[in-house]
Amino acid sequence: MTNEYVVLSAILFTIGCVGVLTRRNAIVVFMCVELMLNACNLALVAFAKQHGNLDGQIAAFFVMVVAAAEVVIGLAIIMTIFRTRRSASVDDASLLKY
Amino acid sequence: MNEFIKPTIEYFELWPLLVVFGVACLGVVVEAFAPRSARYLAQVLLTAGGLVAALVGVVLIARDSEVYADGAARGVLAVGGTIAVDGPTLFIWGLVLVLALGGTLLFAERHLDGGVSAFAGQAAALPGTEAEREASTRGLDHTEVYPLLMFAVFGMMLFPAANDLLTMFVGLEVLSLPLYLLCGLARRRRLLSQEAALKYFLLGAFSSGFFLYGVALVYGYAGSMQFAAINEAVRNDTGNSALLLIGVGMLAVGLFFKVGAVPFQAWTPDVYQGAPTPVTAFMAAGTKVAAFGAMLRLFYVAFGADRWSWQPMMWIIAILTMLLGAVLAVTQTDMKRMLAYSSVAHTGFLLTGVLGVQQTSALADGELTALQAVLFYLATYGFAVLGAFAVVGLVRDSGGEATAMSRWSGLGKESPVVAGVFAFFLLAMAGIPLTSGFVGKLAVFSVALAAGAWPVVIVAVLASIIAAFFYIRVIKAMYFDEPVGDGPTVAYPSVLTATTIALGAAATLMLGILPGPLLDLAGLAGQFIR
Amino acid sequence: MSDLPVLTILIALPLVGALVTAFLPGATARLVGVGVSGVALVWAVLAALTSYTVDGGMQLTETHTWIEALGVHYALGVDGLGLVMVLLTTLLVPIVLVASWHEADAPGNGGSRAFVAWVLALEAMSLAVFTATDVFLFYVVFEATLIPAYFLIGGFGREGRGGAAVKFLIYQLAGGLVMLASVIGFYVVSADAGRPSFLISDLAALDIDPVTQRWLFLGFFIAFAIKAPLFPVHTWLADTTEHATTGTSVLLVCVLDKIGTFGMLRFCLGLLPDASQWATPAVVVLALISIVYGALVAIGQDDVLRLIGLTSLSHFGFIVLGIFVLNTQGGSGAVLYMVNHGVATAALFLVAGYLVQRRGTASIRAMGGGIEKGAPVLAGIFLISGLAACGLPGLSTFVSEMLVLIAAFQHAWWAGAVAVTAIVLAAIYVLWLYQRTMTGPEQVDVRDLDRREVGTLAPLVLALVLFGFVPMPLLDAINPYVEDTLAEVGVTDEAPTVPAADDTGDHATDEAADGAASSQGGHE
Amino acid sequence: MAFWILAPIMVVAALGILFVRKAVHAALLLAVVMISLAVLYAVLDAPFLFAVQIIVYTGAILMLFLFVLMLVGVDASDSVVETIRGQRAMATVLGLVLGLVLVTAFSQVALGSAVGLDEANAGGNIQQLANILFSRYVFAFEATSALLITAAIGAMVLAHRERLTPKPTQASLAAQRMRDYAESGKHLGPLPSPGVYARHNAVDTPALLPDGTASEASVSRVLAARGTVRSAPAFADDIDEVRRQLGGGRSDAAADPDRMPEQSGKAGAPASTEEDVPGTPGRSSAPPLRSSDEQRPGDPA
Repeated sequence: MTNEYVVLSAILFTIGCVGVLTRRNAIVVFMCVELMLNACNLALVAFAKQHGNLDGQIAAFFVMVVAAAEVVIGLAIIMTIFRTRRSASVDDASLLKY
Repeated sequence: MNEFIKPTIEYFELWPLLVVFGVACLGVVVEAFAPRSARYLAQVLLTAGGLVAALVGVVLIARDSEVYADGAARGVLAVGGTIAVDGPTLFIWGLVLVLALGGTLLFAERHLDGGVSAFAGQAAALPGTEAEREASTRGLDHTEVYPLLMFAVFGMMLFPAANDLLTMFVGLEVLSLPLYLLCGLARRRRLLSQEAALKYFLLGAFSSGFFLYGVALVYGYAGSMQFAAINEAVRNDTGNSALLLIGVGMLAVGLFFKVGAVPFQAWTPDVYQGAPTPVTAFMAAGTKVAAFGAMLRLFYVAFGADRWSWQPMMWIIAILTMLLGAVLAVTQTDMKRMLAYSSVAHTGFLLTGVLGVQQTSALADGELTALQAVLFYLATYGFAVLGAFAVVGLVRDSGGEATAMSRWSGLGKESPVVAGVFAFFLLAMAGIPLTSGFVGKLAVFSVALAAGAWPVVIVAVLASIIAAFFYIRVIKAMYFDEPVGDGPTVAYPSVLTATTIALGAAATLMLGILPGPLLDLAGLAGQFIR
Repeated sequence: MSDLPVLTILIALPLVGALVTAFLPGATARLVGVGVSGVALVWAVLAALTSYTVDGGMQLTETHTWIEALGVHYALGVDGLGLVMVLLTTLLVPIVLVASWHEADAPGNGGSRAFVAWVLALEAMSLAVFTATDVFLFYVVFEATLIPAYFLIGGFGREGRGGAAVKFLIYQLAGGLVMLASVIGFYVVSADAGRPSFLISDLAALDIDPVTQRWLFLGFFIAFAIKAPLFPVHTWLADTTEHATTGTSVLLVCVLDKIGTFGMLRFCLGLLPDASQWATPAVVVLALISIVYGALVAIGQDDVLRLIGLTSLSHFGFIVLGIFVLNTQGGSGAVLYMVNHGVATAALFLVAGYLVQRRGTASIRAMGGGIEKGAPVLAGIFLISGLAACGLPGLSTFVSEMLVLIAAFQHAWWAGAVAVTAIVLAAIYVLWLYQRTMTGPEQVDVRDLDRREVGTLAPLVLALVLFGFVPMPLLDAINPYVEDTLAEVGVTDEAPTVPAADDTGDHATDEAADGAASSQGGHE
Repeated sequence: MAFWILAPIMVVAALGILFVRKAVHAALLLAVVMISLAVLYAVLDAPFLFAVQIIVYTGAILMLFLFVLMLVGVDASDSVVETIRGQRAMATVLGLVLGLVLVTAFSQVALGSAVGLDEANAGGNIQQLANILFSRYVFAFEATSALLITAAIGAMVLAHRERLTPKPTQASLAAQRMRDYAESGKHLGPLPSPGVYARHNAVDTPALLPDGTASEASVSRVLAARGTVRSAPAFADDIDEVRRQLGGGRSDAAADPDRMPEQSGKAGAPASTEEDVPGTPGRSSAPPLRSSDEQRPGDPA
């Protein structure tokens, strides 16, 4: 039964991944990253049950802490950009080109 | 069942980590309570002192390190086996600390821009507003950058020392988050800088997602986060190699992002260009060292037994990285972007060393090991790139740093010393003999060739030729071209930047002429312990 | 002189000179430069006369561990080949410095101080190249020569030199990096054999399997073919000689490019004998193409400096041909050719340089001719060095060219036949050049050579004539080396007639004892 | 089975994130995924994570997202314009390939029967987690504090603006007003409120001064800049009369079709072309009445 969970996590991870690559709004992109992290957590928790040790759950817990810190920083950066440009689109931020 | 066992913490071996972390926290306290006027000096002294103290610690630990197990390695596993303080770790710690010391000096430089540092006076003030101007005229300064630098150094030390996947992940994040912030704090060209921070952040978070999924899959495969247990599982081949393969691939993606390997190099030029130059210098050197240290440990310790399945992947990535980095660097017109692409090419060269791992029994007596070669290359590249970016910070025009390559024409006439030093760094990166870059290149190429990766070595040679072209082009512009307009001006730095540049140049020269001691040191570091 | 590090001192002299002159004012720098290079010349000659014996093998050796982890040694030594190249280098540098006395101070140029410093640095590096007996050391100094050369080309000379310098450096670096792969290959091969080392003596003792040998050979050969320009990779040469000052050109063509043919002898033949034999047909063809193509293109040139550069392409073809026909005449002829070409081309470049200075243009058409009457000394030396370039009997180049041609005919009749045509072509380009620049109806008022200029040319012309009649001293030094090397390759000569038949019979070195025995039988 | 109910919901919600235009909707869909995940954690014997998922992830992190979205503007919808041609398609294809590989690989993996966490959780899930957290992973746990401090510093640096000048007090403000009045004659008292003496007292209706002219100070400058200020005369039918009584004055203001009041706000008042006037500058016939025009910078009148 772990298989199903892992497959579900794979699907969620892929969706998050595609979202990061296709969406333009930085906040939505970031949400998709969070979706990926959540997918990882699901896999970790499922594997924890599979193997009968709690390392996976601990890892998932750490991920949540890390995600919290990451969100604060990420949103702070996005807000800064938004305040200067009035736009949260990834593309509008394109002074840097080849 | 499981009773709580009080963990033993090896305070002596962890001293460098603890000192760096402690100083970072102390820096935050200083930021909160010290009056503004005292902060700059306090932070700089605190940071530099902390780094030196940690460095002393590294040396002491290295002197006392015990031979581990069968004698091929030395060091101890600390805190319940989550941190390995072994030879390679100590080497990388030392390197990161020295580079960070150089970075600190660059951070503290206030002579170049009329008495203020390269960081924004007030990051929260909108660019181009009255508030920004006011912050600027008052000579405000974000001294928070020093604690952030220390946190990043802490991450850079934890990342390669981690002996399980979870600690490694935490290390990765600790190293990344402060850098995301530092990238967005440039004083000049703030939009560019903020944009760099955003890109770096989004792509970094994306890549850590991949890393994490890899962690989950490998955990699913091995049932443990510990490298030793994973290695055991790989050796015994518990089946389900799909989990392992995909897991390794995902972990690799995460690491490749951090080191800027193709196809995950896209952030490098943008971030290198947009970030404040001191940050770029520190980041380019430090991140690469830390991430390659972690990559070596992960692939050699955890997946060493499964070499045959990841080496081909590494071959392809290395080849693509070298070629793309070199080719794109040729097309650049901005100095920082050019150096960024060149760093991509160097990532490829480093990967060439990484994939050169062989069984210990296959090595001749006294032959270079892949670990030794990569560690040495990291040292050579770290110093060269630190110095090169430090020089980039010196060449200015009215709008701040003049990073457009055309503005560098005729620099040889304006300031022969600066041009000469920069040319020297470029030659080192091109791998000309009598510079450190040459010995580094020779080392990584020879381990790759010894491991039978001759196609990679041939491509590496080709890429070196292409790379030589753009380095030489810059040297030609500096020495033989006429200046455009009124030409570039060189801002004369304080002793801080000068020290960093001198450090970089001296290391580059010494490692080029007498690489023996450092190579021996890298060899003495021995193998990883599990 | 037994304990004295003769060669280290020889290298250190110009190196220290370079460092010192870099901080001196221009006029003093010139004097110091000439002094230092003169001392180096004297030192080299003394060393050759007192410490060197002509019985083959490496002499004056010094070996110190340099980088233990890589098995790298600081190892120097000279054999016959190295010795003549060292002498040639030390001879040419003071001449070049004197010849370029005021040139570097001309507006737009980098100044005498830089010029002298770079020239001395180049001399030091070149001497190190010719005396290195460790592949790593050789590679390091081989690449290190490029830096002074780059700045000499880019900093001094005519319009467009920056581009020429970049082209030069890219070509050379490309070659160098290809060679790096082979150098690393040697490391790996020696490591596989038990102990990593870069010493030539260690490497020569290795038994390398043929396929690996071929790869290693390719790496070295490509680098050396670029260095001593061979047909498809020669294009940098003419551009460089066209834009650089003639002093630089002399150093480049007469000293630096010799590293290419030197390397072919030392590394391709010396270390990779099987692969050299395997590659012989292809290399001979390339050499023949270079000989004819270089001469033909030279005929069509309008720029006199470019023309001389292209004649060198032809001459290097001869040298490579001599090396790769793999017999003793060829070998001796090639080494002798290296020396003679160095002297003859140096003279030609310098006199052409003086001519260009006087007329303010390098274009043959723009010069218009008629210099002969106004400046007879100039014209005379021009003629002599030109004729030396096309191998007139009585001049030293004749001996070497004959040796190579005989060897070529021995190797294959068609090779000889093609090579012979070059004599005709050479006569055409030299005489036609002379006719267009020197003869002619109108009398052009030019200053004849002054004493300084004659002083720079006299030793060269003297050497040309002297060695034309008495090539023995050179051949005595060269022959033992050539025989050793060919013994290493395992070639036995069918025709034992060596012009300098003074074979002492005692030239078997330790590592080649068995191979030498068989070849000796062939010689006598 | 909770899994089979929740899995489709989660996938659909996740797919929704890819396709909805508005960021807020994406956030809400993400909340659905996260809460479902929390339930799955509970199913997977991870009660602690169940709680943390709800409290930290859904409660804190997602709220932070929403908070920022509110700041940025809820209406902000995503553009669908591609800047790199074919990037969207490429990404989709790559994603499909990745998903396909992962799904097929993982569905084939034979993991065997799960060991289960009954043994590991003996003595309570939370206690056992704490056991591991504070023994083996204690250093990593401490290291996360570096992350949190970094986050706090980051938020401070990027968002907190230090006050460079002392905060003005009531007294200093009053003194400043007096000074301004003395120096430049700036009006001392409060501004007139809108709509006074006009027929409406909506904020977009300027007050009429006793002479019938509009007081520009009575309407918010933002409205004027947006051009949604109503024309005063339309609400003052008797203005002509007043003028006549005052003697002289022109009567064409109200009759001029261009001067008809415009309905530019939300109310359904008749339209005026007050805002069109800058296009026809020559026709301004009643300068004193063009209250909103005069507030426009660069007006030729």
